Amino acid sequence: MLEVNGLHAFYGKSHVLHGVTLEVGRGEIVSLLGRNGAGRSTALKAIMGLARAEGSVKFKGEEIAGMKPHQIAWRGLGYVPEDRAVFPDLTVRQNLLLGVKDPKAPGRFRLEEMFALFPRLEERALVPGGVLSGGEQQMLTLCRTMMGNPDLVLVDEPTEGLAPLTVAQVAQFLLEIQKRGVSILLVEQKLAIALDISQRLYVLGHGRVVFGGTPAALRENAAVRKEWLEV
Amino acid sequence: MEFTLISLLNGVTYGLLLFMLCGGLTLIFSMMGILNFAHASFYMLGAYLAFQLSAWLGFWPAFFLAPPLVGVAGALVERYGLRRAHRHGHVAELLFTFGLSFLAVEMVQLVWGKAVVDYRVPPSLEGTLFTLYSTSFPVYKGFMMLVSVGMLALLAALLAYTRTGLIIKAALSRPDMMQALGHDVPRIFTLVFAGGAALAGLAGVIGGNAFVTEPGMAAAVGPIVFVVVVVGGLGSLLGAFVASLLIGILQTFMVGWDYSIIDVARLFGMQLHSTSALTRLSLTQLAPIMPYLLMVAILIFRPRGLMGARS
Amino acid sequence: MSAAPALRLSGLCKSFGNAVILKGVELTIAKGERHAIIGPNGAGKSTLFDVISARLPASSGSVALNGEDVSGLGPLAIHRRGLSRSFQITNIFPSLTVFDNLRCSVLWSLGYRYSFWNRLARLRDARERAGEVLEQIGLQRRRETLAGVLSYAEQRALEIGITIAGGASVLLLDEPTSGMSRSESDEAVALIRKVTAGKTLVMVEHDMSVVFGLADRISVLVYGQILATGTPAEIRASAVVQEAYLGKSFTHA
Amino acid sequence: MSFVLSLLSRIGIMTIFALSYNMLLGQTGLLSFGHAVYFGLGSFATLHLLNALVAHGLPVSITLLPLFGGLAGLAFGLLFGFFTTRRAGTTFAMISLGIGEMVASSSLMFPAFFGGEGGITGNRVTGRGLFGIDYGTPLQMYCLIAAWAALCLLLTYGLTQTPLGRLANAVRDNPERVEFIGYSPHSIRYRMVALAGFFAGIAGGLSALQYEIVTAEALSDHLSGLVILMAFVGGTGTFYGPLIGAALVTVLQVAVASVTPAWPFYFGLVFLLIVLYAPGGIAGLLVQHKAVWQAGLLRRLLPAYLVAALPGAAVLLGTVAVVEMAYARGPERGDARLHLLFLPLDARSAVSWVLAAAAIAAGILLLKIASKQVAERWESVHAALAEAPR
Repeated sequence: MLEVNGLHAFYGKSHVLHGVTLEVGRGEIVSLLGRNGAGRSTALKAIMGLARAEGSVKFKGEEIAGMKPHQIAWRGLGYVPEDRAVFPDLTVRQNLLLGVKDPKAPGRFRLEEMFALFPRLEERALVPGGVLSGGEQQMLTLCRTMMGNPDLVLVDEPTEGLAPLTVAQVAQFLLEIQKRGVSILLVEQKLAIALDISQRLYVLGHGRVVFGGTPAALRENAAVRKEWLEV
Repeated sequence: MEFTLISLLNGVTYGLLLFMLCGGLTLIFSMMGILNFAHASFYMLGAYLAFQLSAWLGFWPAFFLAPPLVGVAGALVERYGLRRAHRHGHVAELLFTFGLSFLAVEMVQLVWGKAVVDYRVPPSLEGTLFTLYSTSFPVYKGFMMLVSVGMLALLAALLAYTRTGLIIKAALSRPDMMQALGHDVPRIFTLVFAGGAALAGLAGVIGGNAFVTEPGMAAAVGPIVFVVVVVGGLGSLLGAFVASLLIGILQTFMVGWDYSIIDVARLFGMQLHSTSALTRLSLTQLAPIMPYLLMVAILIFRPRGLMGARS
Repeated sequence: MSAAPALRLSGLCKSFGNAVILKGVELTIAKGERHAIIGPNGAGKSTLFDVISARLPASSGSVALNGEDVSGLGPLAIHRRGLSRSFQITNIFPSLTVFDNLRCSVLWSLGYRYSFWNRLARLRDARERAGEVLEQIGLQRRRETLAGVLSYAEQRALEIGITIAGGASVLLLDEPTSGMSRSESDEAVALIRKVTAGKTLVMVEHDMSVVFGLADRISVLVYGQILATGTPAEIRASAVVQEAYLGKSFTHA
Repeated sequence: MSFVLSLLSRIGIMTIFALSYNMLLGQTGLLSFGHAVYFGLGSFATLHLLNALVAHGLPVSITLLPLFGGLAGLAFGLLFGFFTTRRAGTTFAMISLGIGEMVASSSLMFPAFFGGEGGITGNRVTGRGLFGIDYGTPLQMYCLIAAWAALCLLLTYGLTQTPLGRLANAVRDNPERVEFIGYSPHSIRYRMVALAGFFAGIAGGLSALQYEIVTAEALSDHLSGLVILMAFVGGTGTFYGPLIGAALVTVLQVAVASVTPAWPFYFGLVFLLIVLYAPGGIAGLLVQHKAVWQAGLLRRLLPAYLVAALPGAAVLLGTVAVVEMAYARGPERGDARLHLLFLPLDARSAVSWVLAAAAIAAGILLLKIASKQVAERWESVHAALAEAPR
C-alpha cells in the first residue's frame, strides 16, 4: 500500500530523517515509535508532502514524493496531525463536512455513522470546535479525516495528553476503521497501545530505523526498548 | 436635526463604500498575510472600466461587467506576480504591490489620459429620492447604499452558508490542514484575491461617478483604506466594518461643521483668545487629516486597533 | 548572595483559551544545579520555558529568580537580571556573521547599551568576550561566516553561544540536541558541560543519554504538572514515570 | 556645464536621502512609505530659518544651515518614531504611510508655514561669506552639497560599525531573539528612525538651499516612492547599493524623461522586474557575480547570458514600441508616426502593433527556454563554488 524508500526529510535547517525505509500493507496498522525528536512526526509530514523531503514514497504503486499535499490527499491518503488542527471557530458539524473532498462522491464513512460511533460529537454538533475538550477534539479530527474516504491514514500521536479512558476509546476507533479496510500508519509514544493494536512496528532513533518487526519481537528485545524508548 | 440626519446618511454611504474596499483588503491580509498596496488601484480600475463600458454598452452592462473584469485582473496579479514575489518574503510582496499601484496609475493615464473622465450617473438614477426639510437626498446615493448593503449581505451569506465560504474560513485559520484534507489552498487564495479585487472594482463602479474618476483617485483613497485597517485592527473584518463607518461618518460631519477650534473649546467652557493658525482652523479644514489623527490616537491608546487580536 | 534558590516556580499556570497547559507547576532549583525536565510530548515543557523566560505571560503563579520575584517582567528585563535561554527551533541572526551574533549578545552585559558613538572594532572587551565564547563553542574557523549558512549542528552550537554570551547565571536550554545525529549530540553534551560550569542549568531534553549524562536532578512533567523530581537513579526506578512514558498496560505486563 | 552641475547636485542630495532611507529598510528592516516627511520638514525648517535670520539681520552661515534641517528631521523622527516603531513589518509600513499622508495633507492646512500651493521661497545669497564664498554660483553650491554628502556618507557608514548599527541588523534579522539578549527592539528601531530622520533632514536642507524654494512636493508620497525606488533598485542589502540607485535613477530620470513622456511607466516596470527577479537590486547582482568572477567561473555564465540577451532585446523593443505607440495614440497624443532606433512605427497602422506584439510573444517564449539554460549554468556554478575551498 505504502512503500517509503530512503526518505530524507528536513525541518527548517535540521536534517531530521536520514534515509528511512518502511512499508505499510493493505489493512495493516503499523506503528512508528521513538522518543520525541527522533523524527516520527516529520516522517508523516514528509509522506504527506508537508515537509521538505528527498527519497521515494510510493502509494498504491504511484510515486507521490514531490506532489502537493492536496494532490496526495486526493489519491487516498489521510493525515491527522499532532496538534489536531480543529478549526476553532467552525462548528463540529462544519469541521466534519470540511473533511469531505468531493461532495458528489459518498465515501465509506458518513456523518450519521460518525455520530453513531461518537454520540458525544452529535450532542455537540453545533458547538464551535474550539471549545471541545482535548479528547473530543481528537475524535473530531479523526472523524474529519475519515470523511475524506482515505485508504490509508497517517495518525500522529492521537493519545497525547488524553485521559486513560479516552485513550482506550481512540484505540478502539483505530481498530474500527481498520475493520472497514483502512490501513493506518500510527505515530505513538505509549508503547503499550502500539503493542496492543499494531501488526508491525518500527522504532526510530536519531532519524534512522533502528528496529522493525512484530509486537512480539519488540517485547522480547529489551535492548531496543531500553536504548530507544524507555526512560 | 436636518443636518445631522443628512450627514449621517451621507456618512453611512461613504462608510459602506470604504468597507467595500477595506473588506477585501482585510480578508486578503488575514488569509495570506499580504498587505495589498495596489488594492485602491483595483478601485480605480473599476471606475475606469465602468466609464469605458458605459460609453460602449450603457451603464447597466458596465455595472455588471466591470467588477468581474477587475476580479480577473486581480487573479492574474496574484497568480503571476504575487506568488513569485512571495518567495522573496513579505517586504518583496509589499514592494511588488507598491510598484503595481504606481504602474496602474501610469497605465490608466496611458489609456485614458491625465484629465478627469466624464463618467456620470446614468439618467435613470438621477433625481431626488426624498427631501428632508430643505435638503434633498439624491437617488444615486440611495442606489449606492442599496448596492453596498446588498453586496455585503450577499458576501456575508456566502461566507456563512456555502461550502466555499466554509472552506475559505477554515483556510484562514489552518491553511496547512486544509491542504492535507485535500483542498487546493493556493487556488482558494487566488479566488479570494480575485474576490477582493472585484469588490474594490464594484466600489469603483458606484463611487467613480458619485465622486470623480481621475488618475489620482487611487492615491486619494489608498492611505485612508490603510488607516481604516489599522484603526479597525489588522485582519479583523468586524473591526474594518466599524472603522469604515466611523471614519465615513466622522469625516462627513466634519466637512459640514464650520466651527473653529476656538468654538469647540468654548463649548467646553474654555476661552481661547489666541489667533494662531492652529486655533483658527475649522473642523472642515481638519477633515482630510482626521483619519490620520484617529490612527495616531489609536496607536497611542490601543495599538492593536479597535477589534484586533492581541499580538 | 544568600542561599536563595536560583529559580523557584510557585503555582505556575498557563492556559490558552480553555486549553490548560500548565496546572500549577512547583519547582525549586538550587544554585549551581543541573536540572533536566523530561516528559511525554505535549506535557507543556516548552510552554514552561516560555513562561519562565516571559516569552509568554503566565496565567497565574509566580517565578522567583535568585530570590527576587520576576513575575510580570518582560523578557529583556529578566535577561538583564541574569536568566538567559536558548530555543528549540534555532533562533539566531542569520545575516550577521557568527562573530557578530556573539558580539551583539555580549554588548548589554558590558554596558554599551544603544551606543552609536563607539566603534565596535575598538571595543576590546566585547571583542575578547565574544572571542572567548567563539572558542568555547568551537566555531573559530567559522568566525566570519554568515550564521544563516552554517550547518545545522553549528547553528545549534551558536544558539548555545548566544545564550551564554551575556554571562547569565541561570541558563535555560530548550532541547539543545534536538535534530542531531548521535555523534553530534555527544559533542553537544561535552559543549554544554563545558559552558555551563559553575552556572545553574535547566534543560528540556528528550535524548535520555543526554539527560542522564548531564543532569544532577530530573523533573518529570506530565499533563502540566510535575509528577516526580529526583536523582537520575530515582527517576529511572520510578514506576509512575515509566507508566507516564510508556502507557499503562505495558508496565503491568 | 550648469546642466551637469545641477544634475550632480541633485545626485548628491538624493544620495544622502537614499542612504538615510536604507538605514531603515536595509539595516533595520523597516519598510517606510513616508520617508519624505523628514526630508520635507527639514527643507521647510531650513528655509524658514534662513528667511528669519535674514529678516532679523542676523549673521547666516549657509555652510552650516543644512545641519538645522537635520535637527528638524531628528526632532520629527523622535516625535513620530515613538509610536511608529512599536511594531515592525506590515504594521510599520502602513503607519509610516499614514503619517506621511497626514503631514502631506497638513501642508495645505497651515499656509503660513508651508506657503500653500506655491510653497515658500528664500535667497541663499546673503552676503559675502568666509573666503568670499557666497554660494552665488552653482559650482559653489555643488561643492557644499558634495562636502555634506561626503560627510553624511562617512557618518552613516560609521553608524553601521557601532553597537547600535549592528543591533539594528540583529533586529532586522530576528527581533524576538534581540529581546532575549537584553535589548528592546522598539528602542533600537526608534533610535534608527530618529537618526534616519536626521540625515533625511540634512538632504532636505540642502535641497532647500539648492533650489531656494520648497513646496508641498517635498513632503509628498511621490518623493517617498522615489527614495524607495532608488534604494531598492540600487540594492538594500549592501551599504553602497543606495548610492548606485540614487545616481542611476537620477540620471535616468533626466535622460529618459528627455526622450519619452512614458518614463514613469518604464520606471515602474523596471522596479517590478527587480522586485520579482533580482530582489537584491543592482548591488545584489554585483555581489553575486563578483564571487563567480573571483572563482574564475564567469566564463561558464556568459554564453548563456548572451543567448538570453537576444530574446530579451526583442521583448524590450516590443514593449517599448507598444508603450510608445500607446502614448502616441493616447489622449495627450503626440505624433502617431515615430521612430524606435531605426524602426519606423505608425501608431495608427495595425501592422506596427502586430509586429510589436509578435516580438514580445516570441521573445518571451524564447526567453523561457534561454532562462532555463541560465538557471542550469547557475546551478553548476553554485555547485562549483560550494566545492571551492573557503
